[in-house]
Amino acid sequence: MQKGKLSYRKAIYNALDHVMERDEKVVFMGEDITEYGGAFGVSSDLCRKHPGRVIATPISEGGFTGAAVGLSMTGYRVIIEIMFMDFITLAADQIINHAANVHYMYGGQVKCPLVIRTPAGGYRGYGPSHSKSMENFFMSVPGLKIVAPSTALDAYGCLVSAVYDNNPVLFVEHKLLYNIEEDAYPKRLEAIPLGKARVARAGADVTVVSHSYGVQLSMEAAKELEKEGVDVELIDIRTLKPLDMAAIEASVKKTGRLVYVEEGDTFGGIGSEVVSGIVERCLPYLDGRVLRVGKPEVPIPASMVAERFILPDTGRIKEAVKKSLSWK
Amino acid sequence: MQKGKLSYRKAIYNALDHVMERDEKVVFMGEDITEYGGAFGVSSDLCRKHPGRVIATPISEGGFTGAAVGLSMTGYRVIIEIMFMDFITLAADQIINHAANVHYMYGGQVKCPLVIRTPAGGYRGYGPSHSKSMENFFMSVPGLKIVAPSTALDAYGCLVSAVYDNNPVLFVEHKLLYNIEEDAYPKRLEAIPLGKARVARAGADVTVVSHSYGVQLSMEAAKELEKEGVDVELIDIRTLKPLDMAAIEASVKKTGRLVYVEEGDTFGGIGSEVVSGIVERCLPYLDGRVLRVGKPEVPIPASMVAERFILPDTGRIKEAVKKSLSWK
Amino acid sequence: MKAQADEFDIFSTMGDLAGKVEEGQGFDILEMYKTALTIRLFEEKVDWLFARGKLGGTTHLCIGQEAVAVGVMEALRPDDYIVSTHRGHGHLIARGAEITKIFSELLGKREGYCKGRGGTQHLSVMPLNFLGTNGITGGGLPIATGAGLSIKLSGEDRVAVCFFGEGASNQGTFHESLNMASAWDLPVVYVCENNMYAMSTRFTKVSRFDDVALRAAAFGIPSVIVDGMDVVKVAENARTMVHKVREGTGPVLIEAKTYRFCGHSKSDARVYRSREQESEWKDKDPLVKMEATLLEKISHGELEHVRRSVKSMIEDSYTEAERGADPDIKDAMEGVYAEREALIS
Amino acid sequence: MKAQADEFDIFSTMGDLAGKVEEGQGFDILEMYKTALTIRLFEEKVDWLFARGKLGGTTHLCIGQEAVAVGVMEALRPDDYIVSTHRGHGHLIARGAEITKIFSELLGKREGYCKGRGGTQHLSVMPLNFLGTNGITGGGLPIATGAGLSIKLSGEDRVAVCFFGEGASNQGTFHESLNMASAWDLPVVYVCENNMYAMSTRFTKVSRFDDVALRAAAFGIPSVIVDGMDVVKVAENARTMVHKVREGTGPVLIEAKTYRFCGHSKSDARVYRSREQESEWKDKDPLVKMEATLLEKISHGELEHVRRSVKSMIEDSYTEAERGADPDIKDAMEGVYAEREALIS
Ligand SMILES: Cc1ncc(C[n+]2csc(CCOP(=O)(O)OP(=O)(O)O)c2C)c(N)n1
Ligand SMILES: Cc1ncc(C[n+]2csc(CCOP(=O)(O)OP(=O)(O)O)c2C)c(N)n1
Ligand SMILES: [Mg+2]
Ligand SMILES: [Mg+2]
Repeated sequence: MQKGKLSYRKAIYNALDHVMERDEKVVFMGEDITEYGGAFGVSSDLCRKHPGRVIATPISEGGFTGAAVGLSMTGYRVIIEIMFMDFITLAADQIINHAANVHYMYGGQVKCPLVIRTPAGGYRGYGPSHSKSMENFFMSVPGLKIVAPSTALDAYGCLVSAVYDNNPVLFVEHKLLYNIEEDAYPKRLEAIPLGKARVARAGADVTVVSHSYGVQLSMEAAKELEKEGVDVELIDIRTLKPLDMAAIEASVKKTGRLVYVEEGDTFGGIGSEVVSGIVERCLPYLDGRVLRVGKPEVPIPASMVAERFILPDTGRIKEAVKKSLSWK
Repeated sequence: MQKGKLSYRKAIYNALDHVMERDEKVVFMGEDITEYGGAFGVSSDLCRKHPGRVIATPISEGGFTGAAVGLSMTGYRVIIEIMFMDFITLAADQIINHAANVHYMYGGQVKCPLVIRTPAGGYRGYGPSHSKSMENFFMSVPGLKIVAPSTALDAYGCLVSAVYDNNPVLFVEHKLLYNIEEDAYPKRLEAIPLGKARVARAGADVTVVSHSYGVQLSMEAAKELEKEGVDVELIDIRTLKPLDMAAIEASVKKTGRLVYVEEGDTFGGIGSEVVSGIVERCLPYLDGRVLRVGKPEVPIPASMVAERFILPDTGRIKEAVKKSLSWK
Repeated sequence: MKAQADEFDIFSTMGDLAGKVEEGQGFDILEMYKTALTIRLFEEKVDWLFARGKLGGTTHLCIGQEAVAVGVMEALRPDDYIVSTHRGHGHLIARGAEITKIFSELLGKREGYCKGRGGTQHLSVMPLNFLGTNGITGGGLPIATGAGLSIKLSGEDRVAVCFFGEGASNQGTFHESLNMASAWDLPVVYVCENNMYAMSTRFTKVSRFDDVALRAAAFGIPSVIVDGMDVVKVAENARTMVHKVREGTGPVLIEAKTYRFCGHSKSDARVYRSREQESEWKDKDPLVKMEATLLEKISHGELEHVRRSVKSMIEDSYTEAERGADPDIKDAMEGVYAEREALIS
Repeated sequence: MKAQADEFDIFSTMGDLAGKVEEGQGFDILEMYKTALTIRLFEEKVDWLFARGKLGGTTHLCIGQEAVAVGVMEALRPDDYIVSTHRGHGHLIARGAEITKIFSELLGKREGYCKGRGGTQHLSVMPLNFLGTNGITGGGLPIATGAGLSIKLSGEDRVAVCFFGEGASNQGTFHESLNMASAWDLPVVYVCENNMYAMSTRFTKVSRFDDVALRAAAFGIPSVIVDGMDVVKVAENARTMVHKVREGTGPVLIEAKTYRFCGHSKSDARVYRSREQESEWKDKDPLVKMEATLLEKISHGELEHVRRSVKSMIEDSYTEAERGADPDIKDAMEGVYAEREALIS
């Protein structure tokens, strides 16, 4: 048994270690993931534990993602790391036109079990090319799954499931989550099925839905709102694609109000999809405004002062929740 | 004066010819755009009319898009052609991390007047890598504009405006539009400001909003619906980013109902944004369901029979419009 | 510009090749001819079908380039992987795919290899380890490289063969793939079908040299340029190269100089090249060359018989394919995601 | 593996260079030293600031690599374009950017060159034709190539200089850029700062050769490998190469062998390289070399005076930058889109 607390970083490490231990066919590829320890130190000593299967690549995001597709089409389960999510643009062809398509377009002859792990998000002053949350860019890719857990337990459970899924899965890790910890070290780490939301906090007044670091922010906001007499139900959607609309629907039917919180752009964001889906499903149940909290249409500036004006915070979440309580 | 009718293809050609004629600083780059005449024959003889400024590139979408960024940062207005929209994935980094960012992130020191022209869309049996409508993938890119006109006049007018815009503009042309024609050859071709929707058909019962080829389909559906006693107001949104929500809002306040029609995925589509925006702005005015018509989450198969099950048609538009008339 | 041999001595790395394996020997020219002819007549039929509007989408025929597909496949084992291009019918046929099922796929029928979903540019035949044709120019290069990595990780002596055009060698994926393959000594045989044009674009207009093989030198990848119109030369060189790769010394590149007799795709007036150039190349027709060789051994009558039987096989296959079923809505909508195989903890 | 000169005779294309322009002459070592020292002390200050949590984000220091920036800039005219990397402070300073405004930018202040929006990795100084540092490895290569195309289309005799690391040469953009530049004879000077590591990744672990220059040969691009720790050698070769490019014969590549004395970025324990290797390279400190040369002409006291004045300039600049204003919400939110200049019809 492990000692101490389980951090998000450690949970991902444990999941990687577990699946590689369990299955010789699991391979992990990415830039600087061997002795350097990978982005934000997540891969640590994995290369020593699983020699030959932790592969440091050249700086060729398109090339190694494409190679991972070929590798997974020929019998391996591949995990790749894209060092910052912003760089995923360089592998967009391999993900969108290849990985996500091969199973369907080749008539079911092949599978592409490929997990694309990547740290996303801002608040750290990294500037426009190192701070984006781009999960919404991939919502319209048929054949792809998207997961963005917000807790260490979910990170572990969803990553194990992602690796054993037979489809490409985009696995988004927010940089600010790596250091968060579970209160106690869990007795047992378990796989969590993809596509199932989690009620992070039960409540009666407003349904707040979010993913990734947005859940942490929303939880803080919910705690503060409690003091002001507003009882938030917080849903951690965890998997963005497929999206557990049933869970959101059930909650909204109870509270009559909906706020989606995300770090990426509001315009064209995950919230747009959730709001539209809810409006299609249960417009008559709505008892207040449905609102979206996200980033305005501005690149993320390097200045941390400027960045704070752009990215969501608890203040803006609280404001939206209060607004959703009325029709005005 | 020209004789005959003005096709969409010819309108784009005319716009290109016009801006290149007018301004020595306009350059056009892309694969096979010289004597071959470019994708779907649009560029025709432009290379002979503007020698040296119509540049046939190697098959290097990322490279020539990046070069176009460098060219536009140093004083040129650049138009590039991406032969099929699906290939834009290869230039995603150059568009998202560079073209769209440079003006803001460099503090206003540079401009990037770059038009990315690209044919999109299916119904032609080209299969998964040559049929996508991907405009929704770019909705969350701050600094980028997106235009997808549906008529020859708009194609001309919006393209001229796009070239003279000082920002990168993604200009989407649906393959099935190239052969559509204006009824008569217009006396005068005029620039059309980006960001303004057009009421394609005035009506009282349901607001249908669409762009690109979806407008043509919706118009057909509207004509058929008229016979069934349903009076559709059809809004051609033309510019997707920035989005003319005011025009949609005005119409929905009148009709109380909204249907968005697009060829790309419904899930995470333009319709999601429009529906969410309307719900935020005028939920109390809604008098029926708001619905989205688009593609299900399936890659576009090559089989034209199968493709027809996947892509929107007038039947599905009519169905949605009728559904929107009631709350059930 | 032509690279001077003394300027860039790229083929010197061939020096350490273990000499040709079974030089000029062991080729069944008649079999190769039958395959090449099947490709030719298949492509002509496809052309005919397009002209009559019987096929949707587009297509890229490899008429004139048959010797490359046939010669390379000659050198392969059934367990080797193949990654193809948009111009892949020849590769499929040479690999042994069923004509009927290829037609079915082009016709968008349920019975096609990919249930009609892939069509000409997305056609995979996994029982033949044929990982697929590819609609993205240069898209197959990293995939083949990954297949090479797969072989290497499994410690097998298979090879992965990657076809690509000279136009595709301008994509960044070419560079990234060759670099990975050479850095990691992957068993990949890169086969460039250099037909001088990418659509309308003459290679030398968008790159400084005529030869793609030159580009392999930057990665220390041994390469060879072969006459792609001569099936025996292709086959000999392919054997040598494949043999070398199978021994585990890393990737190689074969550049086959060839020519497509037809246009790029269904609509192409070929304004970018001269009729003289075309006829010069047609004089090098690989099938004519094979026929000449064969006629030293068999009679005109026997040859004619071969032609007739291939022809009727193509026609029969098409007729059968045409009788197939169109996909229904379930065929179209299902199968986007693969199922999980077992529960894990 | 090291490419053998006889195996890949890549530098033979240098033969047609017009000889060195003003060999070893006309360099003001004292000026170059002042610039190099400014870079060094600036970077040390930045390091210090990071250690104290005074700066957000991350940073990539070029300590050890100063001679490359200084030597290359020596060869340029004010109207030449420059495209830089994530490790760009040295390029900026050598180009003549104001220290205060660079500090302001790093501090995220309104007075920064980019109003604090860009920070270290997105720092452009258009009045100096400095098109920007770049947070995307390999991202600058096509942009510089486009600047080269711009010069060519305008018929000017400017050049575009593109800095990039050996790690970036594994990106597809490198291949695509060099190909376009060579096919179109663009006036681009590609300058590879080969410090052997990309983050923790030794170049030879992810590519077969030590030298990036080899890769230029595939495109017929003349290249030269220079000792990047010797500012005079860099400057001489840069002059020669820039001169050649200005004459319109197409792109060139300069590979400067260098070493970063510090870690990759603010948090890097440098486990991937030995302290011995580090101290070997530190013995080649370009500043120490320049000091030795200078001491043949000036006294220790004079040198010390130079050091003190640069040091105090850096401190003063920082103090001034720190006094600058933080952006307000308007600064953060506005300016995403550029305005139209005039109405058109
Ligand atoms: C990424 C991408 N860009 C452009 C195209 C359009 N296209 C299809 S084939 C082709 C030419 C390919 O040339 P080459 O690689 O030489 O193969 P060939 O057609 O000569 O066999 C082009 C440009 C494409 N399919 N994918
Ligand atoms: C597309 C992309 N991939 C990865 C990174 C992360 N990264 C930043 S610098 C760097 C190493 C670059 O190495 P090199 O080009 O040799 O330059 P050096 O740092 O040695 O100066 C990496 C991998 C990035 N910024 N962009
Ligand atoms: Mg070709
Ligand atoms: Mg380096």
